[in-house]
Amino acid sequence: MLQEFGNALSFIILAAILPPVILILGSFFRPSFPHEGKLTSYECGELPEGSAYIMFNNRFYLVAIVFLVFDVEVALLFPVLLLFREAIEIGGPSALQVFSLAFAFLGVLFVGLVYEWKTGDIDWVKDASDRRDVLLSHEQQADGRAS
Amino acid sequence: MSLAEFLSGLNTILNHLFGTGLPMFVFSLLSAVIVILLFVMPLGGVSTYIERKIAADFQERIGPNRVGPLGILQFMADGLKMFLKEDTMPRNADRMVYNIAPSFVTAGSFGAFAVVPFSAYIIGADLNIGVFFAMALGSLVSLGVLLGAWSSDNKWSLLGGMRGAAQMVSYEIPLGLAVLSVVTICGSMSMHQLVGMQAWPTAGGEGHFWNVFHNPFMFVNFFIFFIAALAECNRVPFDLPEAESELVSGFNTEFSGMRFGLYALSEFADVILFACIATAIFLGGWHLPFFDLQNLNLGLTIGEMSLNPLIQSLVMIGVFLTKVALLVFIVMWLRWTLPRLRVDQLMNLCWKYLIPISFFNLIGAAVWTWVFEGQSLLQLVGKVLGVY
Amino acid sequence: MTIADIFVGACFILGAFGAFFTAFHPNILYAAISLILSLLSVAGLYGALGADFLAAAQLIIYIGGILIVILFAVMMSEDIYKKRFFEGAKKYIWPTIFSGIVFVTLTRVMMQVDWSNGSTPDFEPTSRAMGWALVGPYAVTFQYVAIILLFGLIGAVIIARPAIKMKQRAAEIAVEDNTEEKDA
Amino acid sequence: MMNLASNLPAFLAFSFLLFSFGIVAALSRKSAIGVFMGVELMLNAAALNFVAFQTLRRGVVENGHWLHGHIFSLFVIILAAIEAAVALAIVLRIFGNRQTIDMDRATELKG
Repeated sequence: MLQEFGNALSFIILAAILPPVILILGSFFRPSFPHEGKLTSYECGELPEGSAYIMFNNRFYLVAIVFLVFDVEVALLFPVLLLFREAIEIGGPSALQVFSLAFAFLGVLFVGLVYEWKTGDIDWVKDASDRRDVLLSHEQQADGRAS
Repeated sequence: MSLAEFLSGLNTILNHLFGTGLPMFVFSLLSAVIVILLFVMPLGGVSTYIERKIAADFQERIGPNRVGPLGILQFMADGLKMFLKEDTMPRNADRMVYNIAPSFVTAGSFGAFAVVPFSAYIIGADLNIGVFFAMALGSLVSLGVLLGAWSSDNKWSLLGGMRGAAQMVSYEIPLGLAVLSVVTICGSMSMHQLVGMQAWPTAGGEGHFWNVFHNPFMFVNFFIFFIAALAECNRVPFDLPEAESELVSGFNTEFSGMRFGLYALSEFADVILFACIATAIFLGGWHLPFFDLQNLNLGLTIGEMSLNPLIQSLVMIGVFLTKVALLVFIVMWLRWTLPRLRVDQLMNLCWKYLIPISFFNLIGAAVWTWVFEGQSLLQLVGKVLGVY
Repeated sequence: MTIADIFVGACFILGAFGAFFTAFHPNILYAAISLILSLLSVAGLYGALGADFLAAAQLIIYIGGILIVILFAVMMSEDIYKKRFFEGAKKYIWPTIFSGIVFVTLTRVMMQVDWSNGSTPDFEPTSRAMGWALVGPYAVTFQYVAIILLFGLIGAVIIARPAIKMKQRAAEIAVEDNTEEKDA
Repeated sequence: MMNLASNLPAFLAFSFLLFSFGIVAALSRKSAIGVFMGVELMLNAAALNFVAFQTLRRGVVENGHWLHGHIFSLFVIILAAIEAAVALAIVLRIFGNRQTIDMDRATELKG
């Protein structure tokens, strides 16, 4: 086991140090003539407008949050469903135990997915017009607070 | 047996010559060097050539034909060119992040080759969490893409990186559920054991043939895995992160020279990696129908030592790589066949189709395993026909 | 001094380094990247302790999940490059003293215990044992986690939703205003 | 300190260090995300402690074969993920409402 960890680790380390090593090796051979034009960020030949560090689209954020929960679910189901074959071979109630626990877990999360689906939170909203009712109510609330 | 242990057999020769052997970690590193530097990187390079050649064939062009016979050395010329190109970094780029981002990508795509079982005797590291380990390392890629895109202070890059990260993390879930169903029916996560179970079924034997034909649910799951893997490697029709008609070059717009080369290479390595994993967990790895290669015996020996493992290994690697090449060809074929999806279609496909279907398939596969006690369709048919 | 010891030592040093910059780096993005270093070294330590499944879970959940979300959030926060999140050393004085006291106290308590009859990592496969524990003594907790996940999912989405929709509406209003100005 | 790999005090000291830096980050960062990162550090320190005790004090624990420490660490990681989802949704909400994630300015309960 320890040996296998070492093997896997050596793969990861080699793969991670590969880019720096190649780039440092290359720096002995490649030319370097920086000038203003090369160092500006590329915007199809136009002069760049402002910085790119501020742009953000919130919809990606919501996807990432939903992903996080399902990621945990997948990771947690691995050790449980790993046992399923073994539990069947043992026989008796253990297969039922593993099956019911694993799929109750999955089922609860599926409820969450269905909820997201029904409320339209995993829809990639093309424009806000199809959720106008929600927006209007929020706007009224905001107006009410302001006044 | 891992490749490092295989190589440590050299110690007997070294002992004979110099009276001393090398410590084990040298062989670990050596196995990593062999797999990554001598196998994956050249293969990634060759696949860039093949991609161009296939593209040319589809468009009735000739494609690269200058360097070497049929242009096959084109990838080496490209690599050399990138190696010698000037390395420019945008003035406003975040230097540190810009420099470390490629390491995450390569660690994710090259590092995961540690658990790919090329034959019954050659595997980088026979971890008992093999396939989970590959998935875990795969998540480093999305981090590298996001960081690299963000650090280069370019709006195209940022958009591409955001899309890339969102797409990769979303499709990790159907991918994980498809892998989970394999784990459910096989009861193991070690790549070596997963492949070992997919032998042609014999009477009283362990094998249940390729997982993709294990039951109808697994058949569907293979396609879910394949689609999710396409999205994970940003291949057409899921190449939104680098959609060249919209985003110039996507998340690697500002990467030039060898940095771009590394991104491109690790992307091809990713394609090969997912083809390898799909082959290993769904398409039976090195197993052929009707015959178990582990019984192959040509009776060749050198003195006392049997050459069987070596010959078997060579045949197994051949079979494995043939399947991988077929999958990679299909990926390249799709590139010239399918149009690109829109972002909303992409997310809908993931959350509204692939995830519910793979939930259903996971339950189906588990029920099948329970009802038929882990026997595959083929074994059941064989039993009915009285073959076994 | 074996390879494992060198690896563990490297993880300690890198992890401490990462944690230091997570706490003290003026730029929030660099703090997040130092956090990656810290989390990776903790994953490495899990591996060194023989917890292979946990190491992979740390990678897949922390690095591939939480950090992606954190980075999205960092990228959303305005003016990263104006370094306005660093309010000088003043704000750091009391927390640093407090955490120093915590550290010294914990270490002193640790020193008073006799740790001599410990065991060494045995590097047995852990995922099966963890699975049996999850369906055995921890079955209720396992289901409870599912429910917490469900609530977390629904709660997070409900909290995040109106903000997104309102921002979209704000963008729309801005666009409308622009067109009106142009028309005028 | 020759055998670090099975040296429980070394692991404990490391996790105390992580915990202390976590406290500093959580208490002194102005940005909500910085606070959150501090909390993550503290949770990691705790999870590492669980595994270190499980592995290096196995003989002392009752029913050690259930890997209680590993399970607790797994739950810590999972709860950290859920916490991340909710906390960052709150950060998003604060940002959406007042265009800043500065903790010192988000003092009103009324949004």
